[in-house]
Amino acid sequence: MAATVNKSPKLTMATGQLSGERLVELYRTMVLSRYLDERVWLLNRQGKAAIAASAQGHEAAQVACIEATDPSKDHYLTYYRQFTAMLALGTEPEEMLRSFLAKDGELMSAARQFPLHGAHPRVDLFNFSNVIATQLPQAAGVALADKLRGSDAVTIVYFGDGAASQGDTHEAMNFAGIHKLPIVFFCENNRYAISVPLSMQMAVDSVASRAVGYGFPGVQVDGTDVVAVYEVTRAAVSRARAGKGPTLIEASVERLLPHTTDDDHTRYRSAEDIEQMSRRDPVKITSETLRRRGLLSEVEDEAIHAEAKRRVNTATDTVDAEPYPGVETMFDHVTSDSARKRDGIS
Amino acid sequence: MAATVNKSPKLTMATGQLSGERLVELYRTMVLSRYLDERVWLLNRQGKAAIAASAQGHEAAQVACIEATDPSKDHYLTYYRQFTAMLALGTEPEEMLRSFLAKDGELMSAARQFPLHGAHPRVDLFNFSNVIATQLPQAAGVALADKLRGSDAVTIVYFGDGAASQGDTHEAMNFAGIHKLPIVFFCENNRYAISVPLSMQMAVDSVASRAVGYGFPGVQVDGTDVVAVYEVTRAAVSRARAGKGPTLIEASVERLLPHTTDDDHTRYRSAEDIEQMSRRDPVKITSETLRRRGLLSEVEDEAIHAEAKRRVNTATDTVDAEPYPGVETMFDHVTSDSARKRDGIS
Amino acid sequence: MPEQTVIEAVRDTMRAEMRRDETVILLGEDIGNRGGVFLATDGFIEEFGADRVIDTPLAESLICGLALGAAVNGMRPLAEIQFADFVWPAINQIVGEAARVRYGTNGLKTAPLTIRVPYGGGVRGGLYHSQSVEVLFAHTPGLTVVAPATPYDAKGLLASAIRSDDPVIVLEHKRTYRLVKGEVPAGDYTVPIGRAEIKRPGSDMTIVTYGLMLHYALQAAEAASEQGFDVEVLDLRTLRPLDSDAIAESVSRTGKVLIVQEDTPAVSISSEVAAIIGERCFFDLDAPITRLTPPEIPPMPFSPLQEAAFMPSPEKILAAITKLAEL
Amino acid sequence: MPEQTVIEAVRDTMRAEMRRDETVILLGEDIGNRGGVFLATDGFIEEFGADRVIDTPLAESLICGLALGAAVNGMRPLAEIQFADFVWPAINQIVGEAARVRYGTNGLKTAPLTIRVPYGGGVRGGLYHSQSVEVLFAHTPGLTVVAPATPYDAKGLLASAIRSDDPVIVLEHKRTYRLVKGEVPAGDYTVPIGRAEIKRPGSDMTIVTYGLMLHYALQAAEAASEQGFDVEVLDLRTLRPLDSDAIAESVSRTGKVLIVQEDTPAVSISSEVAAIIGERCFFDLDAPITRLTPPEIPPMPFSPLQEAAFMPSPEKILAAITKLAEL
Ligand SMILES: Cc1ncc(C[n+]2csc(CCOP(=O)(O)OP(=O)(O)O)c2C)c(N)n1
Ligand SMILES: Cc1ncc(C[n+]2csc(CCOP(=O)(O)OP(=O)(O)O)c2C)c(N)n1
Ligand SMILES: [Mg+2]
Ligand SMILES: [Mg+2]
Repeated sequence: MAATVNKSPKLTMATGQLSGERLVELYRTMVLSRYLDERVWLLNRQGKAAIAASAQGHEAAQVACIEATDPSKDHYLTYYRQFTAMLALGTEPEEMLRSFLAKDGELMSAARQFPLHGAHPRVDLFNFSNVIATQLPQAAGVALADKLRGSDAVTIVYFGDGAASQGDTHEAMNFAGIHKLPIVFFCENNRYAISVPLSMQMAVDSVASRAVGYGFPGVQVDGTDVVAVYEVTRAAVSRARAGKGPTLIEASVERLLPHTTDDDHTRYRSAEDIEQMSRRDPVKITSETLRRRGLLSEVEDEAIHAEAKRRVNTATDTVDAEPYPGVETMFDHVTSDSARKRDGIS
Repeated sequence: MAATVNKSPKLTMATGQLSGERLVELYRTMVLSRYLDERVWLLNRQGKAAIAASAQGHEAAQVACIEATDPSKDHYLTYYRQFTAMLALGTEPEEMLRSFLAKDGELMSAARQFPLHGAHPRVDLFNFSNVIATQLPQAAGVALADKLRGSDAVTIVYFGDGAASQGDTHEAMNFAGIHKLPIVFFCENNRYAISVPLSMQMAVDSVASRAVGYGFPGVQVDGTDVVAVYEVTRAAVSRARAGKGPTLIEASVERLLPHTTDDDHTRYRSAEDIEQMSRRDPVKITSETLRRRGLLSEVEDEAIHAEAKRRVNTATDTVDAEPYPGVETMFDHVTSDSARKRDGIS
Repeated sequence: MPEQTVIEAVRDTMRAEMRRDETVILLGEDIGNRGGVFLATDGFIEEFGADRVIDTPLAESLICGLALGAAVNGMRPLAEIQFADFVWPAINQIVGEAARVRYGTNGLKTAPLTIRVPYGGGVRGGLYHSQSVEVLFAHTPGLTVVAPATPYDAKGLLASAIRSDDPVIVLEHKRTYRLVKGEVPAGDYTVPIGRAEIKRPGSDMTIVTYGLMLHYALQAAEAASEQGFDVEVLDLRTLRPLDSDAIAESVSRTGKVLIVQEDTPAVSISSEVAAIIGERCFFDLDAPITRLTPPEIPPMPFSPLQEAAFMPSPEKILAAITKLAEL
Repeated sequence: MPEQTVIEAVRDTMRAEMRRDETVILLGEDIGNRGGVFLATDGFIEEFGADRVIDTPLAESLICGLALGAAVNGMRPLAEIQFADFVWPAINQIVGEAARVRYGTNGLKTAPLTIRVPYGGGVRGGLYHSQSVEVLFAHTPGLTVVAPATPYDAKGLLASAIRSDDPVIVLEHKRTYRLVKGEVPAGDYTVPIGRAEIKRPGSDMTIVTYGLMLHYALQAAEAASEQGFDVEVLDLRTLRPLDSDAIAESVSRTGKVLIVQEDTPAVSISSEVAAIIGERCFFDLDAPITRLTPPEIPPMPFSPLQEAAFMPSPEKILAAITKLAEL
């Protein structure tokens, strides 16, 4: 099979198969994500959220990718930066905050794990660990199971440019290629792995070029362009659902904030670099494009912002007041046999 | 940098930079290798050699590769199938047999390890373990050290088509590309990893195609063609020595025997497949070509065979009579601090 | 009852479980047409097809990651690591990931996968085909680790492992595969995970052991009985969770213990057994806790005399019994 | 003498060793312009250049494999694993390869590399930024494992590690980095590998511990002294090889032992310490061997109350002291 690296054909925004209404909906999620994300950062500064990784700059890529999938059956293996994807899949702001504040009733792991790690109770989204790239072989296994049982579900696995260097990434793509698995490898390339720039991560400037060695297509796409990302993902998902095998999508995005709340990117990014990447803010770009295309008025845009702000405030008030999980449940679910708990002296 | 996969331009034998004399010398080593290899297999069947992996079918690729390097300074990270390379680097038949028979004075590991594992005392050749692909990151480290100290030594690292699937292989090539390390990745692709055929190992038909994703050249070459292998290796070694970075060479060879003495390849190779691969015996091919080109007479060829047989017989007699290592030395070299031995009750 | 070798019991059990439950799929290197390097899956690809008997690429992290992914998506994968020595690349997927899926999702996901790991020495395997790899697995909360030593236990524990909703590591000693024969009921049964078994009752001292060493211990105990020492032999069978009740009961009763293992001693199963005894049997012990293990060198030299010197043997165990009896 | 935190001692020691020996090179993620996530290499790339302070791709097996390759080719690489939780992908290169280079080549090659591994919990790190990873390393012949708890030992043991001709794992407890201050001589010194140290002498019982727990044990011992119990605190400092003489000497003298560790108990350092005591101190023990550890759950929950319940604390240690004193 010919494997090619294509620059995404459309880098300008066109409505394509997405209705104007859906586009505005996606934008609404992006704005909500942005406000909530900012709030989480603030809660960290207030000492309430122990750590956070932000999706600021990745919002367009994430909403567009989810939009091209079918949450009723598809599988999502995320990593820590899938903040916007979580919202796009219907996670409530309260649920998100509970995760960051490690409060009782936390959605994905009962607050045993870092925010947004664990498994989602309503869609098949999971993120078992902080350990970079482990999700890729797992995703291949998920897709293999679907293939064996003849399901037409598709597995979407997310990872960063840094994750592309791990052996697990190679092993997973190689296997997916051999077995033509129904899987989409979705790389959010923000050109940094914490402080390590892409040029120190790989000698090529495209993660997608790796697909050549695995016998399936690799596509680069502008990750600030909702429609472009939607289109390449839709094509990849259809391909996978039709049994034609994997696609590697590389969405070029910006990491607008430092790596996490523990990081200070001025230590390693030049002022110029920071200035330049700020111009690729997908929320702004999407707003401008929607307005330019007459899909969104200034008033509507303001209403979207106001609504997002309101939801974030309400959620903050609710969750801030909630208790932490007590200690009695910490022994649950170590193994299926609860008798296998062995109490320490603690 | 443009990374290309080239089919080796010359698949027919031409003397190129190799003198006729050297060609005959390489052939002499191949013949010696073949006889010794057969002998080892026999010694296994006699219960004297616990296990052996054969280089039969890989001889041309191995002698030609070594010929293109400088044993006085280059580094060789081998795997278990580098039988011919060992001879090409001056290892004596007695030393080889001592390794297979695990006799006292064994060259590379004092018979602690499987045959031909450990380190060579006279050239910088080593093979620390049986664990597939671990040598690739190590080789990158060796090459990194040379680069940092400004040495012009080149590192040659050998691996099979199966090894190409390991994460370590990816990680090593990626790093070598980023740092333009003086290294040659030499893949002996015999289309099988024990019983697993290439089509189950990768979705592409060329390991060399992977180089595209690492930013350096990948070259396929007919591994039964001494001159062709010599030429691509010489080019890769010069490139590395000149500081221009890595090359991935993929030599197409045949594994004429089962994987090891423990294997029976009729379980998984068709009679047709076995018949076809036998026609690519590099010893026969080289002999025919040398004769056709007038570089070798029938009498000379017979003398080479007779001499090889004689050396192998002498070596067998010598080593067969030697003792196994005693137990007193088994505690040596666990760490640098010999006081850290802790005796068990044994 | 029919007699089988360990490898026959393993093969029959896998076949039976695959017939019983079609979500059981096999993943590993050379398990297809080759039938596995130990022929554990001989004939499987013919019966179950290449969909359920998957020859993977040469990549152990992949094998275990795939198994984990398939497990959380409705399958019961049974992975084979060709030799225990090659399990290290997969540690991240096993210890870091699979072990914590249930805990880290508060039970939203489970990982019912089994990993068969042929291990152990005395087979002229040298440094990279002889290793014992139990330590880290036995340490890790969330994992289950079994190490059957007899054909009967191999069948019963493998069936329990495959049917378990947790990730289970099955350590099969390579040397027992063809060496050890025993009676194996033809019908379906399981051996419970987490239960040690007294393989030979005795009153003068307890040998705690597992794997190949069980057989050497039984031989030594037999020889000791001729010298008048009545040695109990406790087979751990499961290494996580250890059956500390059985250990404490036996050692408290006999008053003396010799822990025998093939693995090197520092921070090992023998250490934990000793700790359990030190915590629970203190007032009943008549002698120091003793261990018989190989020396602290990398397991294990390829050359034959050194390999023999490395491995515990019935003779070495007998000598240790005699010494302990006199304390 | 100047006071320093642990992280300052680590940083100064690395800098001094790099100035002293130009074959010392650093490999790790974010160690360059970022200066390391804990700022252990803050300012290094400016002083030593990108040739000696190498920001690697995100690949731990690579990092350790590179370090090993450079080590056998004349360098003394000092690798950083960003968090211990991410060392699992590198196990094959460390435990499978580096540990056996000297043995497997009969001394023809040596692997003088050091791997710094920030580990441990109590930092709201959850399941993947809190782990203790010592068990497998401490089990493996050929490796050396140190776990300094004070700035003084951090400097002395790191210098010993870098200068050692063997692969050394340096376990630095993240929580001690900024929490623990102590006097550190400005000049060159080393702390010998393989020697435990009595950090507080006492006569009624011995606490054997290491890492962050040393400080909690010292606090508990202080509090216990007010209740009239004179507790000795032995800091293991090196986890492989364990200083069994020091353990046996102290426990034989005091007659009682409490082993305290942050890692979960099964098959752990505490197990081996217990085994050593059970073998060597039997006739001098006045009470069962006791251990204080977290429970057998995956280390460790992110939520604050559960994390606190998981970790041993000075209060829990004091309670265990009181209980043991009354036995
Ligand atoms: C195996 C492993 N090594 C190191 C880390 C520490 N770490 C966390 S995120 C990160 C960078 C990841 O970069 P990338 O994959 O590009 O994702 P991004 O954060 O840029 O979205 C690193 C090194 C980790 N989590 N896992
Ligand atoms: C990590 C690892 N997994 C599995 C094995 C068992 N094994 C030994 S050789 C081999 C096949 C290697 O095939 P390839 O790399 O093509 O080399 P070839 O033997 O064909 O030259 C396998 C699976 C191993 N040695 N190491
Ligand atoms: Mg990134
Ligand atoms: Mg091959």
